[in-house]
Amino acid sequence: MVNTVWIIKRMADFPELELIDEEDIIILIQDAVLRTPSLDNWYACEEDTVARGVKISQDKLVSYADIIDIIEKANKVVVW
Amino acid sequence: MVNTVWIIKRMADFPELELIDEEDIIILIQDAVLRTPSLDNWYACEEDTVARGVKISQDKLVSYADIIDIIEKANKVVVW
Amino acid sequence: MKLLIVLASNPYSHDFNTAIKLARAGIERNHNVSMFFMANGVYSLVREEIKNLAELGVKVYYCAHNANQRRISPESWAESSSMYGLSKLVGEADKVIMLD
Amino acid sequence: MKLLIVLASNPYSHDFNTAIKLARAGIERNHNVSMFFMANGVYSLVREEIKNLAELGVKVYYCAHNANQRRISPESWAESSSMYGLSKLVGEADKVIMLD
Amino acid sequence: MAKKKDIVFILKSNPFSWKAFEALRQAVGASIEHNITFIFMKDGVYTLTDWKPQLIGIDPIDKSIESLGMMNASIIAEKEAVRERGILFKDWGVEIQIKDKEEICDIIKDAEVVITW
Amino acid sequence: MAKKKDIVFILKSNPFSWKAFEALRQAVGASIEHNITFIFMKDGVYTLTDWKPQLIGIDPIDKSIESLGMMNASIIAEKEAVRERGILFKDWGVEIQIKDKEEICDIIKDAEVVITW
Repeated sequence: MVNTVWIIKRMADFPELELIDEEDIIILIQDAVLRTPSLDNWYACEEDTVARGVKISQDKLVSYADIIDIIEKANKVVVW
Repeated sequence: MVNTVWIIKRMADFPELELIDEEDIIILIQDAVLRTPSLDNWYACEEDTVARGVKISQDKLVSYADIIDIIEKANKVVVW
Repeated sequence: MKLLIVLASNPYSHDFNTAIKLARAGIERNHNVSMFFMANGVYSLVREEIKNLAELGVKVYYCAHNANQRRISPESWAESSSMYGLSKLVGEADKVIMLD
Repeated sequence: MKLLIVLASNPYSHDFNTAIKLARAGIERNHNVSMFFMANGVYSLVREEIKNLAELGVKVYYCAHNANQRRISPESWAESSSMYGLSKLVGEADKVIMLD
Repeated sequence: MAKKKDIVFILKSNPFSWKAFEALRQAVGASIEHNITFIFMKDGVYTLTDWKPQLIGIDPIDKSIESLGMMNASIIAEKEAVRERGILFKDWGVEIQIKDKEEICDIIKDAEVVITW
Repeated sequence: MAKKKDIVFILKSNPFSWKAFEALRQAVGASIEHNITFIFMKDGVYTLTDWKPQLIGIDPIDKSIESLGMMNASIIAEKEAVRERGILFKDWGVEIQIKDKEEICDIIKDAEVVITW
Protein backbone atom coordinates (compact mmCIF):
# COMPACT_ATOMS: atom_id res chain seq x y z
CA MET A 1 0.00 0.00 0.00
CA VAL A 2 1.39 3.34 -1.07
CA ASN A 3 0.52 6.08 1.38
CA THR A 4 1.32 9.34 -0.39
CA VAL A 5 2.82 9.93 -3.84
CA TRP A 6 5.06 12.99 -3.76
CA ILE A 7 5.44 14.49 -7.20
CA ILE A 8 8.52 16.69 -7.02
CA LYS A 9 8.98 19.42 -9.63
CA ARG A 10 12.14 21.19 -8.48
CA MET A 11 14.96 19.66 -6.49
CA ALA A 12 15.61 22.86 -4.57
CA ASP A 13 12.06 22.62 -3.26
CA PHE A 14 12.43 19.04 -2.16
CA PRO A 15 10.30 18.62 0.95
CA GLU A 16 11.89 18.15 4.28
CA LEU A 17 12.75 14.51 4.79
CA GLU A 18 10.50 14.23 7.81
CA LEU A 19 7.52 14.64 5.47
CA ILE A 20 8.32 11.38 3.71
CA ASP A 21 6.96 8.17 5.17
CA GLU A 22 8.39 4.72 4.49
CA GLU A 23 5.33 3.74 2.49
CA ASP A 24 5.47 6.94 0.46
CA ILE A 25 6.75 7.11 -3.09
CA ILE A 26 8.60 10.04 -4.61
CA ILE A 27 8.33 10.74 -8.33
CA LEU A 28 10.70 13.28 -9.82
CA ILE A 29 9.32 15.19 -12.79
CA GLN A 30 10.38 18.25 -14.77
CA ASP A 31 13.68 19.81 -13.58
CA ALA A 32 13.70 17.71 -10.41
CA VAL A 33 15.25 14.89 -12.48
CA LEU A 34 18.48 16.93 -12.70
CA ARG A 35 19.49 15.95 -9.17
CA THR A 36 18.44 12.69 -7.58
CA PRO A 37 17.66 12.36 -3.87
CA SER A 38 19.57 10.37 -1.26
CA LEU A 39 16.52 8.30 -0.36
CA ASP A 40 15.54 4.94 -1.84
CA ASN A 41 11.84 5.15 -2.59
CA TRP A 42 12.03 7.44 -5.60
CA TYR A 43 11.42 7.18 -9.34
CA ALA A 44 11.94 9.65 -12.15
CA CYS A 45 9.62 10.44 -15.05
CA GLU A 46 11.34 8.76 -18.00
CA GLU A 47 10.29 11.30 -20.62
CA ASP A 48 11.42 14.28 -18.51
CA THR A 49 14.72 12.49 -17.82
CA VAL A 50 15.45 11.61 -21.44
CA ALA A 51 14.35 15.09 -22.58
CA ARG A 52 17.02 16.60 -20.34
CA GLY A 53 19.75 14.22 -21.44
CA VAL A 54 20.19 13.05 -17.84
CA LYS A 55 21.49 9.54 -17.08
CA ILE A 56 19.40 7.69 -14.53
CA SER A 57 19.43 3.90 -14.22
CA GLN A 58 16.56 2.27 -16.10
CA ASP A 59 15.01 0.64 -13.02
CA LYS A 60 14.39 4.10 -11.58
CA LEU A 61 12.55 5.39 -14.65
CA VAL A 62 8.75 5.37 -14.92
CA SER A 63 6.48 6.15 -17.86
CA TYR A 64 3.43 8.39 -17.54
CA ALA A 65 1.32 5.21 -17.53
CA ASP A 66 3.38 3.92 -14.59
CA ILE A 67 2.90 7.24 -12.79
CA ILE A 68 -0.86 6.97 -13.27
CA ASP A 69 -0.77 3.40 -11.87
CA ILE A 70 1.22 4.54 -8.83
CA ILE A 71 -1.22 7.40 -8.27
CA GLU A 72 -4.16 5.03 -8.50
CA LYS A 73 -2.75 2.80 -5.78
CA ALA A 74 -1.80 5.65 -3.44
CA ASN A 75 -3.95 7.28 -0.79
CA LYS A 76 -3.25 10.74 -2.11
CA VAL A 77 -1.00 12.84 -4.32
CA VAL A 78 1.03 15.81 -3.18
CA VAL A 79 2.77 17.92 -5.81
CA TRP A 80 5.76 19.75 -4.39
CA MET B 1 29.48 58.55 -14.59
CA VAL B 2 27.55 55.37 -14.00
CA ASN B 3 28.96 52.48 -15.93
CA THR B 4 26.35 49.73 -15.75
CA VAL B 5 23.01 49.65 -13.94
CA TRP B 6 22.33 46.17 -12.65
CA ILE B 7 18.63 45.58 -12.15
CA ILE B 8 18.36 42.60 -9.84
CA LYS B 9 15.10 40.68 -9.72
CA ARG B 10 15.88 37.79 -7.38
CA MET B 11 18.43 37.79 -4.60
CA ALA B 12 19.33 34.14 -5.15
CA ASP B 13 20.36 35.08 -8.67
CA PHE B 14 22.55 37.95 -7.55
CA PRO B 15 25.46 38.11 -9.97
CA GLU B 16 28.89 37.22 -8.83
CA LEU B 17 30.53 40.17 -7.11
CA GLU B 18 33.33 40.28 -9.64
CA LEU B 19 30.79 41.43 -12.21
CA ILE B 20 30.13 44.65 -10.30
CA ASP B 21 32.42 47.64 -10.96
CA GLU B 22 32.90 50.52 -8.55
CA GLU B 23 31.07 52.87 -10.89
CA ASP B 24 28.19 50.44 -11.29
CA ILE B 25 24.85 50.84 -9.56
CA ILE B 26 22.66 48.01 -8.35
CA ILE B 27 18.89 48.45 -8.21
CA LEU B 28 16.88 45.81 -6.41
CA ILE B 29 13.38 45.28 -7.77
CA GLN B 30 10.64 42.69 -7.29
CA ASP B 31 11.54 39.94 -4.76
CA ALA B 32 15.19 41.02 -4.67
CA VAL B 33 14.18 43.68 -2.11
CA LEU B 34 13.57 40.89 0.44
CA ARG B 35 17.31 40.53 1.11
CA THR B 36 19.75 43.41 0.75
CA PRO B 37 23.32 42.95 -0.49
CA SER B 38 26.53 43.50 1.46
CA LEU B 39 27.78 46.09 -1.03
CA ASP B 40 27.32 49.86 -0.82
CA ASN B 41 26.28 50.97 -4.27
CA TRP B 42 22.73 49.64 -4.23
CA TYR B 43 19.23 51.05 -4.15
CA ALA B 44 15.84 49.39 -3.90
CA CYS B 45 12.69 50.14 -5.85
CA GLU B 46 10.51 51.95 -3.31
CA GLU B 47 7.19 50.65 -4.58
CA ASP B 48 8.37 47.02 -4.65
CA THR B 49 9.79 47.46 -1.13
CA VAL B 50 6.66 49.02 0.37
CA ALA B 51 4.46 46.48 -1.45
CA ARG B 52 6.32 43.69 0.34
CA GLY B 53 6.19 45.36 3.75
CA VAL B 54 9.99 45.31 3.93
CA LYS B 55 11.86 47.91 6.01
CA ILE B 56 14.71 49.55 4.09
CA SER B 57 16.13 52.94 5.11
CA GLN B 58 14.63 55.80 3.12
CA ASP B 59 17.94 56.93 1.59
CA LYS B 60 18.23 53.57 -0.16
CA LEU B 61 14.79 53.75 -1.77
CA VAL B 62 14.28 55.00 -5.33
CA SER B 63 11.08 55.77 -7.24
CA TYR B 64 10.49 54.56 -10.79
CA ALA B 65 11.32 58.11 -11.95
CA ASP B 66 14.65 57.86 -10.10
CA ILE B 67 15.32 54.50 -11.74
CA ILE B 68 14.67 56.01 -15.16
CA ASP B 69 17.09 58.86 -14.34
CA ILE B 70 19.77 56.40 -13.22
CA ILE B 71 19.27 54.36 -16.39
CA GLU B 72 19.55 57.50 -18.52
CA LYS B 73 22.94 58.39 -17.01
CA ALA B 74 24.34 54.87 -17.24
CA ASN B 75 26.20 53.31 -20.13
CA LYS B 76 23.97 50.29 -20.18
CA VAL B 77 21.40 48.27 -18.26
CA VAL B 78 21.73 44.64 -17.30
CA VAL B 79 18.72 42.89 -15.82
CA TRP B 80 19.74 39.94 -13.67
CA MET C 1 -10.20 6.22 -10.72
CA LYS C 2 -11.59 9.72 -10.99
CA LEU C 3 -8.55 11.89 -11.60
CA LEU C 4 -8.69 15.69 -11.42
CA ILE C 5 -5.81 17.76 -12.79
CA VAL C 6 -5.84 21.46 -11.93
CA LEU C 7 -3.60 23.71 -14.04
CA ALA C 8 -2.89 27.27 -12.88
CA SER C 9 0.39 27.77 -14.78
CA ASN C 10 0.71 29.47 -18.12
CA PRO C 11 0.98 27.31 -21.20
CA TYR C 12 4.45 26.97 -22.73
CA SER C 13 5.51 25.80 -19.28
CA HIS C 14 6.70 22.62 -17.63
CA ASP C 15 3.34 22.23 -15.95
CA PHE C 16 1.43 22.41 -19.21
CA ASN C 17 3.49 19.54 -20.58
CA THR C 18 3.10 17.50 -17.39
CA ALA C 19 -0.65 18.13 -17.30
CA ILE C 20 -1.34 16.96 -20.85
CA LYS C 21 0.92 13.90 -20.59
CA LEU C 22 -0.70 12.78 -17.32
CA ALA C 23 -4.20 13.39 -18.67
CA ARG C 24 -3.45 11.36 -21.80
CA ALA C 25 -1.96 8.49 -19.79
CA GLY C 26 -5.00 8.56 -17.50
CA ILE C 27 -7.38 8.28 -20.45
CA GLU C 28 -5.31 5.47 -21.98
CA ARG C 29 -5.64 3.58 -18.69
CA ASN C 30 -9.43 4.09 -18.90
CA HIS C 31 -9.64 6.41 -15.96
CA ASN C 32 -12.19 9.18 -15.65
CA VAL C 33 -10.06 12.31 -16.18
CA SER C 34 -11.09 15.93 -15.59
CA MET C 35 -8.95 19.03 -16.07
CA PHE C 36 -9.66 22.37 -14.46
CA PHE C 37 -7.96 25.50 -15.82
CA MET C 38 -7.59 28.61 -13.67
CA ALA C 39 -5.40 31.72 -13.36
CA ASN C 40 -2.86 31.84 -16.22
CA GLY C 41 -3.80 28.23 -16.93
CA VAL C 42 -6.86 29.46 -18.83
CA TYR C 43 -4.54 30.54 -21.66
CA SER C 44 -4.15 26.80 -22.33
CA LEU C 45 -7.73 26.64 -23.55
CA VAL C 46 -6.70 27.77 -27.03
CA ARG C 47 -4.06 25.03 -27.36
CA GLU C 48 -4.76 22.14 -29.73
CA GLU C 49 -3.45 19.65 -27.18
CA ILE C 50 -6.33 20.42 -24.83
CA LYS C 51 -8.92 20.18 -27.56
CA ASN C 52 -7.49 16.79 -28.50
CA LEU C 53 -7.75 15.63 -24.90
CA ALA C 54 -11.37 16.78 -24.77
CA GLU C 55 -12.03 14.69 -27.88
CA LEU C 56 -10.44 11.70 -26.16
CA GLY C 57 -12.90 12.05 -23.30
CA VAL C 58 -11.18 14.36 -20.81
CA LYS C 59 -13.75 16.66 -19.21
CA VAL C 60 -12.43 20.20 -19.43
CA TYR C 61 -13.54 22.95 -17.00
CA TYR C 62 -12.29 26.46 -16.48
CA CYS C 63 -12.74 29.35 -14.09
CA ALA C 64 -15.00 31.80 -15.93
CA HIS C 65 -13.72 34.70 -13.82
CA ASN C 66 -10.10 34.09 -14.84
CA ALA C 67 -11.08 33.60 -18.49
CA ASN C 68 -13.03 36.89 -18.60
CA GLN C 69 -10.17 38.68 -16.90
CA ARG C 70 -7.80 37.42 -19.62
CA ARG C 71 -10.28 37.95 -22.47
CA ILE C 72 -10.34 34.26 -23.31
CA SER C 73 -13.50 32.87 -24.95
CA PRO C 74 -13.18 29.10 -24.71
CA GLU C 75 -14.86 26.83 -27.24
CA SER C 76 -17.86 24.69 -26.38
CA TRP C 77 -15.88 21.58 -25.46
CA ALA C 78 -14.73 23.46 -22.33
CA GLU C 79 -17.24 23.97 -19.55
CA SER C 80 -17.51 27.28 -17.72
CA SER C 81 -17.11 26.84 -13.97
CA SER C 82 -15.99 28.61 -10.80
CA MET C 83 -14.05 28.03 -7.58
CA TYR C 84 -17.23 26.54 -6.17
CA GLY C 85 -17.45 24.24 -9.18
CA LEU C 86 -13.84 23.23 -8.58
CA SER C 87 -14.71 22.45 -4.97
CA LYS C 88 -17.41 20.04 -6.15
CA LEU C 89 -14.96 18.37 -8.54
CA VAL C 90 -12.44 17.96 -5.71
CA GLY C 91 -15.19 16.38 -3.63
CA GLU C 92 -15.93 13.85 -6.39
CA ALA C 93 -12.34 13.08 -7.38
CA ASP C 94 -10.35 10.14 -6.09
CA LYS C 95 -7.08 11.94 -6.72
CA VAL C 96 -6.26 15.60 -7.28
CA ILE C 97 -3.08 16.79 -8.99
CA MET C 98 -2.47 20.51 -8.57
CA LEU C 99 -0.03 22.11 -11.02
CA ASP C 100 0.87 25.78 -10.68
CA MET D 1 16.65 58.85 -24.23
CA LYS D 2 15.26 56.11 -26.45
CA LEU D 3 14.22 53.38 -24.05
CA LEU D 4 13.24 49.91 -25.22
CA ILE D 5 11.51 47.51 -22.83
CA VAL D 6 11.21 43.89 -23.99
CA LEU D 7 8.67 41.74 -22.14
CA ALA D 8 8.78 37.96 -22.61
CA SER D 9 7.05 37.01 -19.32
CA ASN D 10 3.41 36.23 -18.97
CA PRO D 11 1.12 38.93 -17.64
CA TYR D 12 0.01 38.62 -14.02
CA SER D 13 3.72 38.46 -13.22
CA HIS D 14 6.33 40.59 -11.51
CA ASP D 15 7.82 41.50 -14.86
CA PHE D 16 4.52 42.79 -16.21
CA ASN D 17 4.22 45.16 -13.26
CA THR D 18 7.85 46.29 -13.58
CA ALA D 19 7.50 46.82 -17.33
CA ILE D 20 4.42 49.04 -17.11
CA LYS D 21 5.74 51.08 -14.19
CA LEU D 22 9.07 51.73 -15.93
CA ALA D 23 7.36 52.60 -19.21
CA ARG D 24 5.03 55.05 -17.47
CA ALA D 25 7.92 56.69 -15.60
CA GLY D 26 9.87 56.94 -18.86
CA ILE D 27 6.98 58.70 -20.58
CA GLU D 28 6.52 61.05 -17.62
CA ARG D 29 10.20 62.01 -17.95
CA ASN D 30 9.56 62.74 -21.66
CA HIS D 31 11.64 59.88 -22.94
CA ASN D 32 10.92 58.03 -26.14
CA VAL D 33 9.63 54.68 -24.89
CA SER D 34 9.03 51.52 -26.93
CA MET D 35 7.79 48.17 -25.66
CA PHE D 36 8.26 44.89 -27.46
CA PHE D 37 6.13 41.88 -26.49
CA MET D 38 7.28 38.38 -27.30
CA ALA D 39 6.80 34.78 -26.09
CA ASN D 40 4.21 34.65 -23.28
CA GLY D 41 4.55 38.44 -23.11
CA VAL D 42 2.15 38.74 -26.04
CA TYR D 43 -0.69 37.79 -23.69
CA SER D 44 -0.18 41.28 -22.20
CA LEU D 45 -1.54 42.84 -25.37
CA VAL D 46 -5.11 42.44 -24.15
CA ARG D 47 -4.42 44.24 -20.87
CA GLU D 48 -5.86 47.74 -20.38
CA GLU D 49 -2.58 48.95 -18.86
CA ILE D 50 -0.78 48.47 -22.16
CA LYS D 51 -3.50 50.21 -24.14
CA ASN D 52 -3.25 53.13 -21.72
CA LEU D 53 0.50 53.30 -22.22
CA ALA D 54 0.02 53.29 -25.98
CA GLU D 55 -2.35 56.25 -25.57
CA LEU D 56 0.30 58.05 -23.52
CA GLY D 57 2.75 57.67 -26.40
CA VAL D 58 4.52 54.37 -25.78
CA LYS D 59 5.17 52.62 -29.07
CA VAL D 60 3.98 49.03 -28.75
CA TYR D 61 5.39 46.22 -30.91
CA TYR D 62 4.92 42.49 -30.76
CA CYS D 63 6.29 39.34 -32.33
CA ALA D 64 3.63 38.27 -34.84
CA HIS D 65 4.87 34.69 -34.75
CA ASN D 66 4.33 34.42 -30.98
CA ALA D 67 0.95 36.13 -31.20
CA ASN D 68 -0.29 33.75 -33.93
CA GLN D 69 1.01 30.80 -31.97
CA ARG D 70 -1.03 31.94 -28.95
CA ARG D 71 -4.11 32.96 -31.00
CA ILE D 72 -3.79 36.60 -29.93
CA SER D 73 -5.16 39.27 -32.31
CA PRO D 74 -3.77 42.58 -31.03
CA GLU D 75 -5.60 45.84 -31.63
CA SER D 76 -4.34 48.46 -34.04
CA TRP D 77 -2.37 50.44 -31.46
CA ALA D 78 0.08 47.53 -31.35
CA GLU D 79 2.41 47.09 -34.32
CA SER D 80 3.14 43.66 -35.75
CA SER D 81 6.86 42.93 -35.84
CA SER D 82 9.41 40.12 -35.74
CA MET D 83 12.76 39.20 -34.25
CA TYR D 84 14.35 41.14 -37.09
CA GLY D 85 12.17 44.14 -36.22
CA LEU D 86 13.29 43.81 -32.61
CA SER D 87 16.89 43.79 -33.80
CA LYS D 88 16.32 47.16 -35.52
CA LEU D 89 14.72 48.58 -32.36
CA VAL D 90 17.71 47.43 -30.30
CA GLY D 91 19.96 49.15 -32.82
CA GLU D 92 18.07 52.43 -32.41
CA ALA D 93 17.61 52.31 -28.63
CA ASP D 94 19.88 54.05 -26.13
CA LYS D 95 18.96 51.58 -23.41
CA VAL D 96 17.38 48.13 -23.54
CA ILE D 97 15.61 46.53 -20.57
CA MET D 98 14.93 42.84 -21.06
CA LEU D 99 12.30 41.31 -18.78
CA ASP D 100 11.58 37.60 -18.99
CA MET E 1 -20.35 11.10 -5.31
CA ALA E 2 -19.25 14.32 -3.73
CA LYS E 3 -18.39 14.13 -0.07
CA LYS E 4 -17.10 16.49 2.58
CA LYS E 5 -13.35 16.11 2.66
CA ASP E 6 -10.43 17.27 4.78
CA ILE E 7 -8.50 19.43 2.35
CA VAL E 8 -5.13 20.95 3.16
CA PHE E 9 -3.93 23.91 1.10
CA ILE E 10 -0.22 24.72 1.27
CA LEU E 11 1.24 27.99 0.05
CA LYS E 12 5.02 27.76 0.10
CA SER E 13 6.07 30.47 -2.33
CA ASN E 14 5.97 34.14 -1.45
CA PRO E 15 2.67 35.94 -2.05
CA PHE E 16 4.02 38.82 -4.15
CA SER E 17 2.53 37.43 -7.32
CA TRP E 18 -0.99 36.24 -8.11
CA LYS E 19 -0.32 32.82 -6.59
CA ALA E 20 -1.42 33.71 -3.06
CA PHE E 21 -4.52 35.45 -4.34
CA GLU E 22 -5.55 32.47 -6.48
CA ALA E 23 -4.69 29.89 -3.82
CA LEU E 24 -6.81 31.71 -1.24
CA ARG E 25 -9.68 32.15 -3.67
CA GLN E 26 -9.56 28.42 -4.37
CA ALA E 27 -9.61 27.64 -0.65
CA VAL E 28 -12.58 29.94 -0.06
CA GLY E 29 -14.46 28.20 -2.86
CA ALA E 30 -13.72 24.84 -1.27
CA SER E 31 -14.61 25.95 2.26
CA ILE E 32 -18.34 25.87 1.56
CA GLU E 33 -18.48 22.10 1.51
CA HIS E 34 -15.16 20.85 2.84
CA ASN E 35 -13.04 21.13 5.99
CA ILE E 36 -10.22 23.45 5.07
CA THR E 37 -6.77 23.83 6.58
CA PHE E 38 -4.62 26.51 4.97
CA ILE E 39 -0.91 26.24 5.75
CA PHE E 40 1.66 28.93 4.98
CA MET E 41 5.14 27.41 4.70
CA LYS E 42 8.57 28.71 3.67
CA ASP E 43 8.30 32.08 1.87
CA GLY E 44 4.53 31.62 1.95
CA VAL E 45 4.50 33.07 5.49
CA TYR E 46 5.09 36.52 3.96
CA THR E 47 1.42 36.36 2.93
CA LEU E 48 0.41 37.11 6.53
CA THR E 49 2.61 40.21 6.91
CA ASP E 50 1.37 43.75 6.27
CA TRP E 51 2.10 43.94 2.55
CA LYS E 52 0.38 45.99 -0.16
CA PRO E 53 -0.70 43.89 -3.15
CA GLN E 54 -2.32 46.85 -4.96
CA LEU E 55 1.08 48.55 -5.33
CA ILE E 56 2.27 45.71 -7.54
CA GLY E 57 -0.96 45.23 -9.44
CA ILE E 58 -2.42 42.37 -7.42
CA ASP E 59 -5.91 42.29 -5.92
CA PRO E 60 -6.16 42.41 -2.12
CA ILE E 61 -6.47 39.15 -0.20
CA ASP E 62 -8.13 40.49 2.98
CA LYS E 63 -11.62 39.33 2.03
CA SER E 64 -10.41 35.82 1.22
CA ILE E 65 -8.66 35.45 4.57
CA GLU E 66 -11.70 36.87 6.34
CA SER E 67 -13.94 34.38 4.50
CA LEU E 68 -11.70 31.49 5.50
CA GLY E 69 -12.05 32.64 9.10
CA MET E 70 -15.83 32.78 8.82
CA MET E 71 -15.93 29.29 7.32
CA ASN E 72 -13.94 28.01 10.32
CA ALA E 73 -10.93 27.05 8.26
CA SER E 74 -7.75 26.44 10.25
CA ILE E 75 -5.06 28.91 9.26
CA ILE E 76 -1.55 27.80 10.11
CA ALA E 77 1.88 29.37 9.71
CA GLU E 78 5.13 27.39 9.85
CA LYS E 79 7.01 28.31 13.01
CA GLU E 80 10.50 27.81 11.54
CA ALA E 81 9.73 29.88 8.45
CA VAL E 82 8.39 32.76 10.54
CA ARG E 83 11.40 32.70 12.85
CA GLU E 84 13.98 32.52 10.03
CA ARG E 85 12.46 35.54 8.32
CA GLY E 86 11.96 37.56 11.52
CA ILE E 87 8.58 38.80 10.32
CA LEU E 88 5.50 40.14 12.09
CA PHE E 89 1.95 39.35 11.06
CA LYS E 90 -0.73 41.90 10.34
CA ASP E 91 -3.98 41.54 12.31
CA TRP E 92 -6.17 39.76 9.76
CA GLY E 93 -9.09 39.40 12.16
CA VAL E 94 -8.74 35.61 12.14
CA GLU E 95 -6.87 33.21 14.37
CA ILE E 96 -3.49 32.18 12.98
CA GLN E 97 -1.94 29.13 14.59
CA ILE E 98 1.85 28.84 14.64
CA LYS E 99 2.90 25.21 14.29
CA ASP E 100 6.28 23.61 13.80
CA LYS E 101 7.17 21.45 10.83
CA GLU E 102 6.54 18.21 12.68
CA GLU E 103 2.98 19.21 13.52
CA ILE E 104 2.45 20.37 9.94
CA CYS E 105 3.72 16.99 8.73
CA ASP E 106 1.08 15.22 10.75
CA ILE E 107 -1.64 17.46 9.35
CA ILE E 108 -0.49 16.71 5.79
CA LYS E 109 -0.41 13.00 6.54
CA ASP E 110 -3.97 13.06 7.85
CA ALA E 111 -5.36 15.09 4.93
CA GLU E 112 -7.55 13.49 2.27
CA VAL E 113 -6.57 16.01 -0.39
CA VAL E 114 -3.46 18.22 -0.45
CA ILE E 115 -3.34 21.19 -2.80
CA THR E 116 0.03 22.93 -3.00
CA TRP E 117 0.91 26.35 -4.39
CA MET F 1 19.60 55.94 -36.05
CA ALA F 2 20.22 52.26 -36.13
CA LYS F 3 23.82 51.22 -35.81
CA LYS F 4 25.71 47.97 -35.65
CA LYS F 5 26.17 47.14 -31.99
CA ASP F 6 28.03 44.64 -29.86
CA ILE F 7 25.22 42.71 -28.23
CA VAL F 8 25.76 40.09 -25.55
CA PHE F 9 23.00 37.58 -24.87
CA ILE F 10 23.18 35.67 -21.60
CA LEU F 11 21.14 32.58 -20.90
CA LYS F 12 21.52 31.64 -17.25
CA SER F 13 18.48 29.49 -16.61
CA ASN F 14 18.18 25.93 -17.82
CA PRO F 15 16.82 25.43 -21.33
CA PHE F 16 14.08 22.96 -20.50
CA SER F 17 11.36 25.55 -21.04
CA TRP F 18 10.72 27.89 -23.96
CA LYS F 19 13.26 30.40 -22.64
CA ALA F 20 16.26 28.98 -24.47
CA PHE F 21 14.29 28.68 -27.68
CA GLU F 22 13.08 32.29 -27.54
CA ALA F 23 16.46 33.67 -26.45
CA LEU F 24 18.20 31.94 -29.35
CA ARG F 25 15.56 33.07 -31.82
CA GLN F 26 16.03 36.63 -30.59
CA ALA F 27 19.81 36.35 -31.01
CA VAL F 28 19.45 34.98 -34.54
CA GLY F 29 17.19 37.91 -35.44
CA ALA F 30 19.77 40.33 -34.06
CA SER F 31 22.73 38.64 -35.77
CA ILE F 32 21.82 40.02 -39.18
CA GLU F 33 22.90 43.53 -38.29
CA HIS F 34 24.76 43.29 -35.01
CA ASN F 35 27.83 41.56 -33.56
CA ILE F 36 26.47 38.82 -31.36
CA THR F 37 28.03 37.03 -28.41
CA PHE F 38 25.86 34.36 -26.85
CA ILE F 39 26.93 33.28 -23.38
CA PHE F 40 25.58 30.25 -21.52
CA MET F 41 26.01 30.67 -17.76
CA LYS F 42 24.89 28.72 -14.68
CA ASP F 43 22.13 26.21 -15.57
CA GLY F 44 22.09 27.75 -19.05
CA VAL F 45 25.01 25.47 -20.00
CA TYR F 46 22.55 22.56 -20.13
CA THR F 47 21.37 24.08 -23.42
CA LEU F 48 24.47 22.73 -25.14
CA THR F 49 24.05 19.14 -23.95
CA ASP F 50 22.28 16.45 -25.97
CA TRP F 51 18.73 17.06 -24.76
CA LYS F 52 15.43 16.42 -26.52
CA PRO F 53 13.13 19.47 -26.51
CA GLN F 54 10.41 17.74 -28.56
CA LEU F 55 9.78 15.27 -25.74
CA ILE F 56 8.63 18.10 -23.50
CA GLY F 57 6.72 20.02 -26.14
CA ILE F 58 9.42 22.54 -27.07
CA ASP F 59 10.62 23.26 -30.61
CA PRO F 60 14.19 22.20 -31.46
CA ILE F 61 16.98 24.76 -31.18
CA ASP F 62 19.46 23.20 -33.61
CA LYS F 63 18.68 25.56 -36.46
CA SER F 64 19.05 28.62 -34.26
CA ILE F 65 22.48 27.53 -33.02
CA GLU F 66 23.51 26.68 -36.58
CA SER F 67 22.35 30.13 -37.74
CA LEU F 68 24.34 31.82 -35.00
CA GLY F 69 27.39 29.92 -36.19
CA MET F 70 26.81 31.00 -39.79
CA MET F 71 26.44 34.63 -38.71
CA ASN F 72 29.81 34.39 -36.94
CA ALA F 73 28.36 34.89 -33.50
CA SER F 74 30.65 33.97 -30.62
CA ILE F 75 29.18 31.15 -28.58
CA ILE F 76 30.57 30.88 -25.07
CA ALA F 77 29.95 28.51 -22.16
CA GLU F 78 30.91 29.29 -18.57
CA LYS F 79 33.77 27.04 -17.52
CA GLU F 80 32.77 26.85 -13.84
CA ALA F 81 29.15 26.02 -14.66
CA VAL F 82 30.17 23.22 -17.03
CA ARG F 83 32.59 21.76 -14.50
CA GLU F 84 30.16 21.89 -11.56
CA ARG F 85 27.50 20.05 -13.54
CA GLY F 86 29.91 17.52 -15.07
CA ILE F 87 28.14 17.72 -18.42
CA LEU F 88 29.20 16.92 -21.97
CA PHE F 89 28.23 19.00 -24.98
CA LYS F 90 26.58 17.68 -28.11
CA ASP F 91 28.30 18.46 -31.41
CA TRP F 92 26.28 21.43 -32.63
CA GLY F 93 28.45 22.01 -35.69
CA VAL F 94 29.61 25.35 -34.33
CA GLU F 95 32.59 26.40 -32.25
CA ILE F 96 31.82 26.69 -28.54
CA GLN F 97 34.39 28.58 -26.50
CA ILE F 98 34.78 27.69 -22.84
CA LYS F 99 35.65 30.77 -20.80
CA ASP F 100 35.89 31.37 -17.08
CA LYS F 101 33.77 33.86 -15.19
CA GLU F 102 36.47 36.52 -15.22
CA GLU F 103 36.70 36.47 -19.00
CA ILE F 104 32.91 36.53 -19.25
CA CYS F 105 32.87 39.56 -16.93
CA ASP F 106 35.14 41.43 -19.28
CA ILE F 107 32.94 40.59 -22.25
CA ILE F 108 29.86 41.87 -20.40
CA LYS F 109 31.70 45.06 -19.46
CA ASP F 110 32.68 45.73 -23.07
CA ALA F 111 29.20 45.07 -24.48
CA GLU F 112 26.99 47.90 -25.69
CA VAL F 113 23.77 45.99 -25.03
CA VAL F 114 23.28 43.05 -22.67
CA ILE F 115 20.17 40.93 -22.97
CA THR F 116 19.68 38.38 -20.21
CA TRP F 117 17.38 35.39 -20.08
